[in-house]
Amino acid sequence: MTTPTMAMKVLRSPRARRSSTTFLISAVFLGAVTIAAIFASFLAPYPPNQVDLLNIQAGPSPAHWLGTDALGRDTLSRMMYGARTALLAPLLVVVFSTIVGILLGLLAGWRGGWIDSVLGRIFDVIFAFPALLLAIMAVALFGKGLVAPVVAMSIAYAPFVARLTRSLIASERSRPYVAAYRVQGFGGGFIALRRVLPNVMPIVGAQSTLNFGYVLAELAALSFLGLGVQAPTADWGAMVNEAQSGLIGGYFLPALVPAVAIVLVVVAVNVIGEELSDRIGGEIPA
Amino acid sequence: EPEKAQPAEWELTSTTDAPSGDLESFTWANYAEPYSLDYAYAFDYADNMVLANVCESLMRLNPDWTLSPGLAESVAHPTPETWVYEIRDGVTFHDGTPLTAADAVASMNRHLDPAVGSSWYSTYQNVASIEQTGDMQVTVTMTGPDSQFNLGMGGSAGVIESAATLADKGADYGNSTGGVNCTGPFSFGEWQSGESITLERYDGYWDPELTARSAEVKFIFMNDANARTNALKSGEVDGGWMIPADAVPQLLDSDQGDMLFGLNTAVNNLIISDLDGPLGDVRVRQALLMALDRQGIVDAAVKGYGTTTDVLTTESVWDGASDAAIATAFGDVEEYPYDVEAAKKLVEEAGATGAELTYVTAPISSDFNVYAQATAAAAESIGLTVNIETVTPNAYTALFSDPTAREGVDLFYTSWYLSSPDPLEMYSVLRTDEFSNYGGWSNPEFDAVVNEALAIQDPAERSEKTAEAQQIANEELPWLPMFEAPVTLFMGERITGVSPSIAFMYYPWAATIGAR
Amino acid sequence: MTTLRRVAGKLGALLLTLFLASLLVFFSRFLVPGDPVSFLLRGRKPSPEAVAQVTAQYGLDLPPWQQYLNWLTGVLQGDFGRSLQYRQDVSQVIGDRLPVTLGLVVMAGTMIAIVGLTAGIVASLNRGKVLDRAVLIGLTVLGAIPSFVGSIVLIAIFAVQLGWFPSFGSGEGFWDTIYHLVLPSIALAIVFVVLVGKVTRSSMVEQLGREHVEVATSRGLKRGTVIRRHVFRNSIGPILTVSGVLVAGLLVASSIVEAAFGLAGIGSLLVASVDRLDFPVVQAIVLLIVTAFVVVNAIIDVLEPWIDPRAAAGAGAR
Amino acid sequence: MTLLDISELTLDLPNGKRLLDGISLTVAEGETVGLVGESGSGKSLTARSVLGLLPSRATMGGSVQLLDQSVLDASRRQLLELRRTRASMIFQDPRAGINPMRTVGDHLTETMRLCEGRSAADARAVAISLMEAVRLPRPEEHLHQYPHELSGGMLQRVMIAGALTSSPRLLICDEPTTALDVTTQAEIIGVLAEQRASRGMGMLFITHDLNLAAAICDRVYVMSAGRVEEQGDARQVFRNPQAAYTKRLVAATPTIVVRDSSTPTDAGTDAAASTNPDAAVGASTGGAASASSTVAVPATEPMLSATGISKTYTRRGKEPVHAVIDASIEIPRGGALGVVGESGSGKSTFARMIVGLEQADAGDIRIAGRERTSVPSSRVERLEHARSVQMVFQDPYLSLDPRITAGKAIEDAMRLHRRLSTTDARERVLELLEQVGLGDVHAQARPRTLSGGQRQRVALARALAIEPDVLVMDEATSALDVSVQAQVLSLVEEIRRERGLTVLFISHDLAVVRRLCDETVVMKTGAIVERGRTIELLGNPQHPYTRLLIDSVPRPEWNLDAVAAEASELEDPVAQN
Ligand SMILES: Nc1ncnc2c1ncn2[C@@H]1O[C@H](COP(=O)(O)OP(=O)(O)OP(=O)(O)O)[C@@H](O)[C@H]1O
Ligand SMILES: Nc1ncnc2c1ncn2[C@@H]1O[C@H](COP(=O)(O)OP(=O)(O)OP(=O)(O)O)[C@@H](O)[C@H]1O
Ligand SMILES: [Mg+2]
Ligand SMILES: [Mg+2]
Repeated sequence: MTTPTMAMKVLRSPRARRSSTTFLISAVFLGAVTIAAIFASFLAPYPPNQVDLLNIQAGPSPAHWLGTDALGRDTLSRMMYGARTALLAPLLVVVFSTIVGILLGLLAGWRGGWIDSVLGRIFDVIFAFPALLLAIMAVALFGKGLVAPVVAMSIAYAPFVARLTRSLIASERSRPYVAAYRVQGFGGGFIALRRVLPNVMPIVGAQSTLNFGYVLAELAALSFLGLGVQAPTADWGAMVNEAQSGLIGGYFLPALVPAVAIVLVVVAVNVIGEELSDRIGGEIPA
Repeated sequence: EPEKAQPAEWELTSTTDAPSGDLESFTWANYAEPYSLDYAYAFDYADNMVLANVCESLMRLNPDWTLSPGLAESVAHPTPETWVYEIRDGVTFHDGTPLTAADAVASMNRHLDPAVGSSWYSTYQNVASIEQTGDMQVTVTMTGPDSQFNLGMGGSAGVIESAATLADKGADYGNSTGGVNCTGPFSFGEWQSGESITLERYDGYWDPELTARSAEVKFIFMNDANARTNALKSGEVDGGWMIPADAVPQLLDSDQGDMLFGLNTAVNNLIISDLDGPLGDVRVRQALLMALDRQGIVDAAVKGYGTTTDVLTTESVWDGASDAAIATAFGDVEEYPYDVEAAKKLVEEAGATGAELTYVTAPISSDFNVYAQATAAAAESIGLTVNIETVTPNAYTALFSDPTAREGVDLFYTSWYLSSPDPLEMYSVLRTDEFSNYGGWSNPEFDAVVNEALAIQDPAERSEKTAEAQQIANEELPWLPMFEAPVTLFMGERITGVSPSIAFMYYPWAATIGAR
Repeated sequence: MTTLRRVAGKLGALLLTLFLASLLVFFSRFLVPGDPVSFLLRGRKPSPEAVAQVTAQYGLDLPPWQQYLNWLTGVLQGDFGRSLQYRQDVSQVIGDRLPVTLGLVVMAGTMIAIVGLTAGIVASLNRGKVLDRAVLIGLTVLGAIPSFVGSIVLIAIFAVQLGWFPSFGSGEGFWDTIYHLVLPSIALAIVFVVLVGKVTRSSMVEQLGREHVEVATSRGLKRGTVIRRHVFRNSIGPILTVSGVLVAGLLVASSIVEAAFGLAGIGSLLVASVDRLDFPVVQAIVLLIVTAFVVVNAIIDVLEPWIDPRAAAGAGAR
Repeated sequence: MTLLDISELTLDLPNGKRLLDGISLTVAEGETVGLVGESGSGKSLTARSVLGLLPSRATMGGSVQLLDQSVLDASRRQLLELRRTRASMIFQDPRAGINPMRTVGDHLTETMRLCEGRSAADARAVAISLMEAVRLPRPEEHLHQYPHELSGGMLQRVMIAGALTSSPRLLICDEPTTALDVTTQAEIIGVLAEQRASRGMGMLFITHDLNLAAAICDRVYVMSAGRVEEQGDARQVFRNPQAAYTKRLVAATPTIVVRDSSTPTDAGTDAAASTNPDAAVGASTGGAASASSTVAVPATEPMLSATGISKTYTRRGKEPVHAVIDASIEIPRGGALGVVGESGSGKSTFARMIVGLEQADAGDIRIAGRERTSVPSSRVERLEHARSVQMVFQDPYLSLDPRITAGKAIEDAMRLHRRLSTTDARERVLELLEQVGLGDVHAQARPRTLSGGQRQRVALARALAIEPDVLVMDEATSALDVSVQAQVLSLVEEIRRERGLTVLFISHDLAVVRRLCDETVVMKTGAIVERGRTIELLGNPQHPYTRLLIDSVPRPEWNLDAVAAEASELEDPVAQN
C-alpha cells in the first residue's frame, strides 16, 4: 500500500539550493522564539494571565507592544509563554516518534522477512489514521489537554519515521559497501547500528525537522478547536480561538499575532528542514 | 483602533412596532443546534427558542413575565395540595387531532418517568399523581402544599404533546427525523441536521391573537459568534437573540436593523460551593464581593450592557409583588461597593489572609474567562489566592448536578435565570439541603421565611415574605451576585413585532413577527 | 500476474487493514480505565435508568469480543449505534451532514488539483529560474498556513471587511452551495496545495531529466507534445499517490474549517461530539475517515498498472 | 557530399567552464565516422549539438552545419524540421531512452502520427516493416508490449527502428552498445551496419571502445577533455597513433589475442608483435604472461576449491532462477582464475557464495583446506572466513561507506582482525595506501572526493589489510575508463607477484581476463561450459558458446556475419536454459 512517507519523500527531492540567507534568518528567528520561550518568566513584561479589565483590547503601545486581549492581558507576554507549549509539545512528539520510528524502521529494514511484513501491516493501519484524527480520538477518550494528543501524535508520526528509515536501511543494506563490511568480518549489529544507521540519520533527521512543523500546526489546530491546551494557559492556537470573537469588533491583533507566529515558525522550520534534506540529498539517494 | 469603552448607554424596550403586514418567511440565527425538540429535554436557550413557537404549555408566560392561561383554559387551586386544569376546547394538534385531557396527562407523566430522564423533573418533584378527572380536566395532586407548581406550567414543564405521537415516535420523538406534533402557532417543518430548522404556520391555530404573521420561519444554526454577527450585519438573517457582547456596539451602529435590549430574569453570580472552607466566614464572602470590580466585569464581559446588583433576583420576576415588597427587596439591602481596602480589612479580621481558593471554570464563552480572571485578581488584592481550574463544559455542567464534582471547589460562576414569574423560585433553592443549594448553606431563619412564603397563595402577600428572604440572602451572601444584563436582540429591517424579553424561551414570539 | 489476482490481493490487504483499524477504533474505548458505562455517560447525570439503557444498548455486560462482533455486525449493516447527544441513530446524524463535507472536500480537491498542478508544472518548466523560486517560496509559505489561520484571515478579509462571501452555512441549491463553499474550500485547500505543487514539480523535474524525454525531443516532437505525452504522463504516479494521502487529510482538516465557517459537516460534528462526549459518533466518523483513506489508496494502488505498466510486473516503479 | 560539418565548435557554461574546445568534424554521405575518447571527454555533447540538444544555459561558438541548415542559429521550427527529417540519434541505454509507460508501438508510431500526420494504420504498417528490418522476432506482438517486457538487445533494436522512422540522412549513435553484452553488441552492430549500408546514410558513431571503432568506422576522431586530439583513417589511427594521448589510450586497451584458425600464441610473441595490426592492442599485456608463468604451484592442495556448487533463487509468483548450477573450480595457491560469461550467467552469485555472503544450496567450498561452505554465523567463524577470503566489488562508487574516510575504512578492517595500537595501525594504513599508489592525503578523504580509480585502489587496500588467502574480484575494473583500468590491472598483477595472492577474477571482458589470468572458466546460464588455460581457451575454443563469445569481441577485421551464424546455431541446442 502506498503511504504518506512516499509523499514526504517526494517533497524532499533535491532541488536548486536556496540561498543560505533564508536559512540563516529562519534559524535566528527560531532561536529567538526558543529563547523567548525558555526565559519567558524573565523576559515577559507581564504575567501571562494578568487581567487588566480597564485596559482591554488595547492597541500596541509602549506598555503593551502587541496590545492586549479581551481581558486586558498583554499579548506579547502571552506569546512568550505560549511559545512554550508551541515548541515543547511538537518537540516531544518529534523526539518520541523519531526514536521509536528509527528503532522499528531499523528492525524492519535490516531484518526484513516476517518482522518487516508484520510491522509494515501495523504501519499501514496507523497510516490510515491521520495524525490529527488520532489526536482528536485520543481527546475523545482521555479528555482535553495536551497529554493525550502528544502521545497520539507520537504514535501517528512514528510510522512515518519508521517507514522512511526502513526504506533507507533496506536500500542501504543491498549496497555493496554493506556486503563489503560483511566480507571483512564485521557483525550484523555493528554494521547496522554503527555504520548504516549513521548514514541514514541525516535524512531521517531532516524528515523529523519537517514533521516538527506539521505537528506544531496540527497541535495548534487542536487547541484552536478547543480540544488542546485549555484556557487560561497561554497557547498560540488557543489564543487565536479566544480572540476569534474579537475579530468582528475589529480587534484583529490578538488573533493575528499568534496566527502569524504559527505561520512564521512553520515556515522557518520547513526552510531549515528542506535545506537540511537538500544538503544531504545528494550524498545518499533515498 | 476602537477607543476605550465609554459607559454604555442603553434602555430596555418592551415592545416593537406592530407589523404592517404578513411575511412569506423570515430567518433567525440560533447560536446552536438543538439536540432535541423533545420538551422533556428542552433545557437550554437554543432548544427553547425554537420549541416555544411549536409547542405550548398549560400556562403562557408573557413577554412581561406574567402568567396567563394557555392550553389550560383555567386553573384552580382548590386545596393547597391540588391543581386542577381545565383543558381548552377546540384546540388541535398540528396533525389535526383534537387536544384532550388524556394528551395532557400523558405529556405531563413523562416527566415522572425515570426512563425518560426529564430535565424538568424538579418542577414535578412534589407531584404525587396526575390524573384525568373529566373530559377536559386534569388534576395534579402534590405531596404537600406547593404554591410554585403552577408557575412552572408556563415553561417547558407544562408542554402538552399529542399522546398518540408520543407513543408512535418512541425513541425518535423530538429528534430531527421524529419531530414533534404540538399545538403552537407554527408546526414543525423540516430539520436539516446541523443547518437549520424550518417551522411552518399552523393554519388551524386556536388563538387568533397569536396566529403567525409569517408563513414560515427558518432557524439557522450558527455556532460561530463571528458568523452570526456578520450575518445580522449584512442582512443575511433577519434577527437573533443573545447577541455576542463584542458585536453589540457594532450592531447598534448598523443600519440593517435595530439592536434592542429586553427584560431578563437572570443574575450573574458566583456560587460559593464550599462553606467549610475560608469562604465559610461571611466576612470573607463580603470582602470578596467588595474586592470584585464588578463594573469592570460588566465592561469586559458584556461590553458595559449590564448593571451591577447586590441581590440574586431581578425586578422583572416580581410579578404581582406589592410596592412595599419591591422597595424592601431592592431598596433596603446592603450595598457592596468596590472597596479593596475595606475588603482587605475584613479578610484580616476573619484571619483568612493567605487562604487558597479553588475556582472552576470552563471554556464555554469568552466571558467565562473574565469572571475567572477577575475573581483571581480580586482575591489576590485582598490577600487570598485563587487557583483557577479549567474543566470541560461537561464537567462544568456536572458541578450543577453532581455533589462529588464540587468536592474541593470553592467558587464557580453561573448565570441563574428564573423560569417562573416569582422570585421565590430563586430562594426556595437556597433552603437547607435543597438540591441546588450547592454550598450547603443553612440558615434556619431563612428556611422558615421561605417555607412560610411558599404556603402563601396570594402573590402580593407572598412577595413581602420573599423580600425578607432576599434581605437575608443579601446579608449572608450564600452566592455572590455580580450583575444583571438585559436580553439582547437584533431585529433586521424587514421585520418587526417582537417583544424583547427572555420570555422567548417559552412564549411563541415568532408568531408576532411580521413585515415592517 | 493477472489483473484479477492483483485486484483480489489488494482487496484482501484492504480488508485486513480495515479489520485491524476497526479493532483499534472499537477497543480504544477499553484503554480508558474504569467502567465503560461511566465512560459513555461521562459528564451526564448517571441515573440508573440511563445506565441500564446504555448497558443494554451497547451490550456492555457481554464479553468484549462479543461486544465487538455485535458492533461490527451493526456497522456492516450501516448501524453505528445511537448518538447519546442527538438521541438519534448515528448513521442518520452522520448521513445528514455528509453531503456538506463531501462538497467541501471535492471543491477543495479541485482547487488543489488546479492550483497545485499548475504551480508544479510552471515551476518545473522554469526550473532554477526566478519564476520557479517564486512558486516554491509561495508554496512553502502557503504550506505553513494552517487551515484555522487561513479560515480566520479569509473571514476577516472577504466576509467581514469586503463582504464578498458569506461567512457561514452551506447554502441551498447547487450554485448557492458552491458560492457558500468558496471561502471554506480555499481555507481547506491552502495547506495541501503545497503537497501537490511540490510533488508535481519534483516528479516533473525528475522526468524532464530522463533520457527518454531527450529521445522524444531529438525525434522532432514539439515541446508541448513532449511535456504532455512523456513528462506529465509519467509524472502522474507520485501525484496520484499524494492525492490518496490528501483525501484523509482533507477529511480531517475539514473539521477545522467547518468549525470556523459554521458548516454542518461531519468534521464539525466530530469536534462537537468530542466536546460533548458523544463517543459513538466519534467512533463512527473515525471509522468513516479511515475507510475513505484505505479505500481511496487501494483504488489508486489498483490503478497503478494503468499508470505505470511496470507496476503490474512487480518491478520498481518510476 | 558532406552531411555534417562541425567547425571550431565551442561550448561554455555560465560558470566559465569550457566543455568543448574547438571541435571540427565532418561526416559525408555513406560514411561511418567514429568519435572515441574517455568518459567526460565531450563526445555526447558534440553529438547532441548536431540536433540542437544543448545544456540550457551554455554559450556556443563556431558552427554546426547539417546539410544546408546551420543548427546553432536555427529557429525553433527549423530545429523541429531538422530533427524530423535530417538526422536521428540512438542513445546509449535503451531502457532509459524509451518511455517505460508507453507501448513499443506508441514509441515507434508517435512521430509518424504526430509530426508527419500519417494515419494510425499507416504508421503501424511502417513500424512493423521497420521492426522486421531490425530483425525483431515478433513485430505484431511487440507493438503492444511495454519496454519492460523486452530484453535490452530487443529494446535497442526498437530504438534503432524508432530512429529510422524519419528516414534520416545522418544517424548519430551515442554508445549504442555499451549497456549490452558482447554477443548482443555484435548483433546490434550488425543491424546498424546493414541499415546504414542499405539506406546510404551517414553515421556518426560514438564509443569509448577503440576496438569497436576500428572494427566498423571509416574515419575516427579521438577526443580528450573537450578537444579533438587526433583524427584520420580508423585503422591507421590505432595502428599508428600520432598524438601522445592516443598512444596512451591504445596502449591501455586490452585485447584478446585472436588469430582466426591459428594455434595458440605465446604471450611473448604478442608483446613483440606490436606492429602487427591484429596484436597491436595487446601490447601492454606482457606482464600477465610473465605472471602466469611464475606462480603456478601444482601438486599441492589447491588454495580454493569449490565443488558442485548450486544456487536457486525462488521468488513468490515467479519461476525459480537457477543462478548457479553444479559449478566446480579449483585455484592453486598463488594462481589466478578468470570467470567469464554474459550478464546474468551467475558469476556474481558464485563469488558471493565463496565469500560467505550467500549460502550455497549444494556443494562444498574449501579455502586453504578449511571448510568454508556455510555463511559464517559466530564472530569467530566470521573472522576466520574473512581472513581466508576477501572481495573487491564492481562498483567503486557504492562499495565504500560514504561517511568513512579511506584511512579509517582500512584501519577498521585491520583492527578487526589484529590487535594494533593506534599509531601502528596508522602506519600500516599508510604503507598499504602507498602500496596501491595512494598517499597521506587520500587517507583523510571521503569516497565522494575520490575518483573511480582511486576508490578501487582503496577497496583493494582494504581487502589486502586483512591479508586474506584468496582475493575475489567481481568485475572490479569494468566501471573504469580504459586507462584507469589498465593502471588498476597492473597494480593487481604487481600485488599478486609480491604477495603470492590467489585471485578469482570475474569479468565479462575476455580481454581483461586474458591479461590477468592463467586459467579461465566460461559460464553460461549458471553452468560452467568450458574451462582451460586462458590462452588455449581463447585461441582454440571448444564450446560453441565460448566461440561465440570470442567472435563477438570487436576487432579490426570483424566478421559480423560469422557471429550471426554462430549465434543462431547456438540458439537451438542450448535454448533449454
Ligand atoms: N548539461 C550539462 N551541464 C553541465 N555540464 C555538462 C552537461 N552535460 C555534460 N556536461 C559535462 O560535459 C563534459 C562532457 O560530457 P559528455 O557527456 O559529452 O561526455 P562523454 O564523452 O559523452 O562521456 P561518457 O563516455 O561518460 O558518456 C562532462 O564533464 C560533463 O560533466
Ligand atoms: N537475490 C536474488 N534473488 C533472485 N534472483 C537473483 C538474485 N541474485 C541474482 N539473481 C539472479 O540470478 C542470476 C545470476 O545473477 P548474477 O548476478 O550472479 O549474474 P552475473 O553473471 O553476475 O551478471 P552481471 O554480469 O550482470 O553482473 C540472474 O538471473 C539474476 O537475476
Ligand atoms: Mg556520453
Ligand atoms: Mg555480476
